[in-house]
Amino acid sequence: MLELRDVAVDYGDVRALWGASLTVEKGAIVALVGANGAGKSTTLKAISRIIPLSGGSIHFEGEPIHTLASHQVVARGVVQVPEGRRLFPKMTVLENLMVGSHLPAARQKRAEALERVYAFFPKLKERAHQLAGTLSGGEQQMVAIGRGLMAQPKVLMLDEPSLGLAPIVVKEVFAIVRRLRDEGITVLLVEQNTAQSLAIADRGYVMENGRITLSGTGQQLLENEHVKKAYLGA
Amino acid sequence: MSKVKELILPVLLAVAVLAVPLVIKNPYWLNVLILILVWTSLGTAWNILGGYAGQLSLGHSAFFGLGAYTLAITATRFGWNPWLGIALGILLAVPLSLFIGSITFRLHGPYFVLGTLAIAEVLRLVALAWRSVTNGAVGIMVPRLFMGISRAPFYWFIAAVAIVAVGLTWWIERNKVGYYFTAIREDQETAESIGINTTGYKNLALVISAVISAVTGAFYASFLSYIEPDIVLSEPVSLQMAIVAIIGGRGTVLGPTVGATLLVLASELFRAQFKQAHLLIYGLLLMAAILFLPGGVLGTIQQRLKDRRAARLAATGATFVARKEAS
Amino acid sequence: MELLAQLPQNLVSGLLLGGMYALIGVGLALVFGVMDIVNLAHGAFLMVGMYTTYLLVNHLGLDPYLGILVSGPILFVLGMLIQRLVIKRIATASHMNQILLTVGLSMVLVNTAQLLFTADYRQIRTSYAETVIRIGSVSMNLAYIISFFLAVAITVGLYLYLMKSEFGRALRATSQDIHAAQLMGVNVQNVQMTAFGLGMALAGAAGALLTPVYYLYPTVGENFGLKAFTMVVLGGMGSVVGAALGGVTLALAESLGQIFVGHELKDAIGFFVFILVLLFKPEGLFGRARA
Amino acid sequence: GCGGSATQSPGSSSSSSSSGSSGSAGSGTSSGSSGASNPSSSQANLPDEIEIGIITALTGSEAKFGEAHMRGYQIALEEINAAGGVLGRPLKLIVEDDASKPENAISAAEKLATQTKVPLIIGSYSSAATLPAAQTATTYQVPFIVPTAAADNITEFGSRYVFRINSPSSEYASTVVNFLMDQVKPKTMAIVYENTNFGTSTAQPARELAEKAGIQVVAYEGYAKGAPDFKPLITKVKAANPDVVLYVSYLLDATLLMRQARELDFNPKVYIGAGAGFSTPEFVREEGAGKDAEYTFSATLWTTDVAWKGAKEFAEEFEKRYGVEPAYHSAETHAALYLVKDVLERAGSLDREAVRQALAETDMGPDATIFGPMKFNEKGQNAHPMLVTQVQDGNYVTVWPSEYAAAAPILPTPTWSERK
Amino acid sequence: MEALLEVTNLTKAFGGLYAVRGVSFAVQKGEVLSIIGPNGAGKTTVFNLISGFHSPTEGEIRFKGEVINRLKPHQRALRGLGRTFQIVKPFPGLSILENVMVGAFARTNSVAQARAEAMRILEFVGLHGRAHLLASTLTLAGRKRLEVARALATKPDLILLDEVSAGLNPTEVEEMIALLRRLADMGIGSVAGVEHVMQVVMTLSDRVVVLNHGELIAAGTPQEVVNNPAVIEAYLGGEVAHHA
Ligand SMILES: Nc1ncnc2c1ncn2[C@@H]1O[C@H](COP(=O)(O)OP(=O)(O)OP(=O)(O)O)[C@@H](O)[C@H]1O
Ligand SMILES: Nc1ncnc2c1ncn2[C@@H]1O[C@H](COP(=O)(O)OP(=O)(O)OP(=O)(O)O)[C@@H](O)[C@H]1O
Ligand SMILES: CC(C)C[C@H](N)C(=O)O
Ligand SMILES: [Mg+2]
Ligand SMILES: [Mg+2]
Repeated sequence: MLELRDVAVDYGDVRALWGASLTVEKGAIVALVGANGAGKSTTLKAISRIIPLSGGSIHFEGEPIHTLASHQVVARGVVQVPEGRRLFPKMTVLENLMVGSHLPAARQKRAEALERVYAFFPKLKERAHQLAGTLSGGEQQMVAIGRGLMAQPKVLMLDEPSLGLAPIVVKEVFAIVRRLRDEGITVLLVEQNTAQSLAIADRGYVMENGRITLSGTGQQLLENEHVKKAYLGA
Repeated sequence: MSKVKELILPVLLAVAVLAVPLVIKNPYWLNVLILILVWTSLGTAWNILGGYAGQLSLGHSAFFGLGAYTLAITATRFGWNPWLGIALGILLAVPLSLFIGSITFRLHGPYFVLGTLAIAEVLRLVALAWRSVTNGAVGIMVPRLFMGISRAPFYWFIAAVAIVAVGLTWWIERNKVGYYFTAIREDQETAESIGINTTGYKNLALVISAVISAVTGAFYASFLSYIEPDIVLSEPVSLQMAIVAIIGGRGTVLGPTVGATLLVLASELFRAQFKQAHLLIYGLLLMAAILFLPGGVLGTIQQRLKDRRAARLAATGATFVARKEAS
Repeated sequence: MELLAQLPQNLVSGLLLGGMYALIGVGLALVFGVMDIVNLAHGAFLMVGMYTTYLLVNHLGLDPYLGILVSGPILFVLGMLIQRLVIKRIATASHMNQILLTVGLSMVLVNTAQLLFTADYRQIRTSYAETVIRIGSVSMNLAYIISFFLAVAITVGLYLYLMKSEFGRALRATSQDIHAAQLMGVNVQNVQMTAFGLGMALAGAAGALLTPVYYLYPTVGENFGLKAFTMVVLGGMGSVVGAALGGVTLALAESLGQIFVGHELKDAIGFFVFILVLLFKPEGLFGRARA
Repeated sequence: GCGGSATQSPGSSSSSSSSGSSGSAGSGTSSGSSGASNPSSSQANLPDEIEIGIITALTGSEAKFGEAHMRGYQIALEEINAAGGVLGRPLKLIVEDDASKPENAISAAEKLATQTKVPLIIGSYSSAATLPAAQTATTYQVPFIVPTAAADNITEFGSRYVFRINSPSSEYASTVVNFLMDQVKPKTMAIVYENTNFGTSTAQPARELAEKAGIQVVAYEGYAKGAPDFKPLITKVKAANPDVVLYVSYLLDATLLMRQARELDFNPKVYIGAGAGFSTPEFVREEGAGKDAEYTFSATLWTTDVAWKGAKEFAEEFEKRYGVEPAYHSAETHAALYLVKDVLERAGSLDREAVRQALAETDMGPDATIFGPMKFNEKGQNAHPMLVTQVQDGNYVTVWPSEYAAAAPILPTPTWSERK
Repeated sequence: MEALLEVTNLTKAFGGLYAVRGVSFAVQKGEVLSIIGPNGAGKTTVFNLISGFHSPTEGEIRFKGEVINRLKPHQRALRGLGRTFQIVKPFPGLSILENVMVGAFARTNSVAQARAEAMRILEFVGLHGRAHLLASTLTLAGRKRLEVARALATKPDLILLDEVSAGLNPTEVEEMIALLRRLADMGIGSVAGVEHVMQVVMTLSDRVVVLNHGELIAAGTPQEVVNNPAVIEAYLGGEVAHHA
């Protein structure tokens, strides 16, 4: 459904991605793991077209999307919840969520989407009219995920969604990821929480220094010696 | 030892600058050089506060005007020796800057910029209206610091001011104060958290900056031999100070010098070359400079050098040294 | 008693002038308040709006107020062009760089106007500006009255547009985090261009309202640049209605204040209020009515 | 306009100066008084063209006046060169723009004084720029002619090199008060002035002279120029109920002040201006105050109907070229160039000291220039006779002093409601 | 022995909302205290109160025996209170070395000394290989280390660490634990970590304080706290964290 072939990305003189290839199957949870700075976020940014490619191609549902503008990618249903939340701090929680359903297609289903987000995160309903910038870290993460869901994604890319969340919320997030998959939404998950993310993933990719170095089912990777040593802190 | 060595080049440069009138006798060019030095001093003053400490003021005409008016008023109303007037201007710059600081340092970002602009504008309007002291728009004829036809003494005076200002910046950059100024520029909260008295250091930067501006203002008044509020207290003065520093490279020792040289020469050249269109060309140049050299001339060069070094380091595979160290 | 006698006229004068100020402030509220671009060329935009109106009235014989329907779109497009070519590149630059760039832009606009139109003062005379309505001792110029109501209408319309429309929300989102807005499917290029175009169109509208009662020359905008910032800050950053109220407040402060400090220092009153508000009520006088 | 290139070469200009009518305007005294040196001997040392230094405001907020200056120069230049130039050589202008900024003016003066061999400099427009330029010229001992700048102090810093042909601000004040005492004898007066150099340095002596003459000054209000709304100010002045209102204002404010005075139905016996806006051609036209300008008086330096020889012809030529009536600024620079011609011919050389000497000895009769007689006192100030005009039927008519008057003043001013 | 830090009845209201309410605890010299709690419980607010970035609505903060309620943040830093920020805030335009040097200037006026001290600390945290790169080039893990290094450079007696291991992968978390343990061992700084990564809480803390809705709901050893039903319900959820 989503396929990256030999994607390369440069930041100025520095190459961050060296020809990454990966495939995300429809309806699957795909985990992308790797050390800090490996290039995971860069990969997601490349897919969302907020940084230019230096080489390679990205296809979604068989069509190239690496030639589109970022908003067109979202319109196709490829939605990202960025690393570090990136909320609109001077807008309320509700307004943040509304921006999530900015595109016409998502706008039509706005009311039900909002219901669903509030059901996932009841706390957000309580805080609907608080400015997002004054929320606690965890609350902000909830808004970020909720905002992504408002866009009616076919593929939801989550960049470190559990970062800074209390264990109880982390569990919730992982539960939500599973539920999303069960509802037919494809999830591309980038996580430091390697064990947990591989545990729920149908498929996993390991990224190191800008290259995909390993792939397999989540279970395979969990049992891989290299992965154990480098990422699971065994 | 190495301290002494470090000083050789700057001292030679300073001597060379001071020797210029011995070589260039043409009064027109000497006049242009004086203007360059005036703007070097002002840009450097601005740079200490704006470039290093990151407080982007558009109200420095207040200090410039204070220096100019103190000299003018004490000399014409009380018959003071102009040198005494300059000294008083320096003294007064301290309380004025602390007062302005006590108001504006509570503002952040664009509000600080606008706040400084507004205060300077209020001062200009008051100077226009307070005719019993300032003569209002009629202005004041200011006695010359140096008699005679030669511009050389003027040159030496302002060259000395500029050298002190640039030298001070050089010293600041190499010392704790400089690090502290920069830390405040980069992030005030973090700076507080590691023990930096941000208000104190911002005031320090402002006072230094104000004093240099005031001396230059006093000099300028005497050099023009005539001042009125729109000359020394107006927004264009404040703007030009910032332009000089930013085009040259803010937060660099010689940036304002480079900026002043380029801009004064450009303005002289354009005025001769483009006649009515010269301000249009100047505006275009200013826009181009900001768009294509956002860090200023020196800033961009320095950044290029740094980037190259970073690229080299990255190429050698220093992705994340830390991981290999611990555990 | 003498003061009391002046009061009604000053109140009315201030209020009517306030309508004009409001439009100037509202245009900047979009660019500075919402997009966070410290635009010192707003005065020059006003000037461009005035010359456009002048040309429409003098060469095409249009009514100055109907002319807004023509000059508005012209300035809108011009604003979009300026955004595309110039402003876009400094949207996230430091405030000082934005200031200097827009100062450069302003110099370019002003001096282009001078080359095109010479520095001559120009004026259009309309029957509106000749018509005076007197109520008791208070006199009102019809042109001011029309301007005032047009300004109110435009402000209200814009407010509703920003509040009700998807565009308004997208615009605010874009100004707060452009990458995140992109990720939510906002076409940020268009949003920013449109917003800047709107800001300039509003300056143009203000210019159209000002032309019949004032006069124009290339540097005319200088009188209004810093004032526009005052209005935006008085009203609370990012608030369009606030900026409009800020405009009225400023005009009233100037016109009432000069009873006490004289005409010469009336602008100083404005700046003084400005500083006080920044210090003690940084969220603006009118709360945080957003959009 | 005349703007394209600022150094006017005689070749290009001589072709267009077919206006023989005004060509003789300055010829009256040209060979009159005795030059210090022998013309024929120095003639050999003369360059092909005689360059004259000009400083004015081509850009900036006063660019309009720089333009008026240039137009006056241009016409005079073409006339003089068409009539054979000066000392047998064509004149050439080297124009420097100061944008009304003092530092530019200094730089320009410095450049002209040291980079060129100009025998003298004429400049500039604004007083703020003219004063330091005059001082710079003095430093380099270059004669400096002031055509327009009115601040009194320009001739008061003890320079032997500065010569001003226009009247200083204080004379606007004395002219106004003398006229009022002669014709109106008011009891009370309001003075409303812009807080610029010209505004304050005219208003201040006007107040003193008025009070000395027994007129009570019931309102004395400074204002910041360029405001869109003067009603609060006029309301205040109206409340003081003065017999006479003196406005010291430039065109823009003058226009709004009159317009809004009508709107407020403010009816003093006399509206009088101290030159500037109240004696600018645009003021009486539709794009200025138009009808609202009617009956206003003004002290002025020059009018197109003034009796000085060549003034009318100049005005005609000017209108033909530029489509507008000349302001006195253009007349001043036109006359300045004829003064230069006279001075250089008397000096017989381009030596600056000789030229200064010749300037000091100038004695040009009333018909020598379109701006009237030229004779400088020991401070270098020309005793320029000032006039008072009144707008009658949309035209400036000289009404005082009687020797120059073309009509009698209409007094008192009809109220706004009495006018149709 | 007198506590190094002692807060009593600490309370902070934002408008009507109490972010922290009546919280009291103490930290002894050389002790590692962890503050945990659900998102929005008030942990960062407690840090901001202690380090002086917010002023308390009520309550007292005593550091080394002195009441510091009215001191400015920099004054507290100079008295030996170091902190890091949850949302890392390096000086992006300065090199990594310079970032740390600025911290070191709290104790010296000499550039040479500050540089030497900074290098020593960079080595300690394992960043010395990148000393001359701009701080903005660091990834999150690097920035977290830099935060710690810069705070350490001020030679604190107590260091407040706000989520220094969030966003790190398990291996990196282990490295961070090792680093923090060395801090504790050196006895120079007592650490009060605000952590969601339970691994860190469990292995490092001497004692744990749990906040919920701004109020203290439990305190004790890590073992005691993770078995506290209130904590499980509010913070850990379901099964108890077993990876101790
Ligand atoms: N804007 C940028 N400019 C320059 N280099 C960058 C930029 N953003 C990222 N990099 C570099 O690109 C590489 C990959 O970064 P990326 O953010 O994709 O890593 P990541 O795998 O997401 O790491 P983390 O787990 O820390 O989020 C890193 O070396 C990083 O330093
Ligand atoms: N400036 C503020 N204005 C209003 N409310 C605030 C402000 N700062 C924090 N809050 C609120 O106070 C509460 C406590 O926030 P705090 O940041 O201390 O939580 P935390 O425990 O650090 O959470 P996390 O684990 O998510 O970082 C939150 O509900 C937050 O929304
Ligand atoms: C009215 C003019 C004669 C005054 C002159 N422009 C000046 O600036 O002083
Ligand atoms: Mg990442
Ligand atoms: Mg927190």
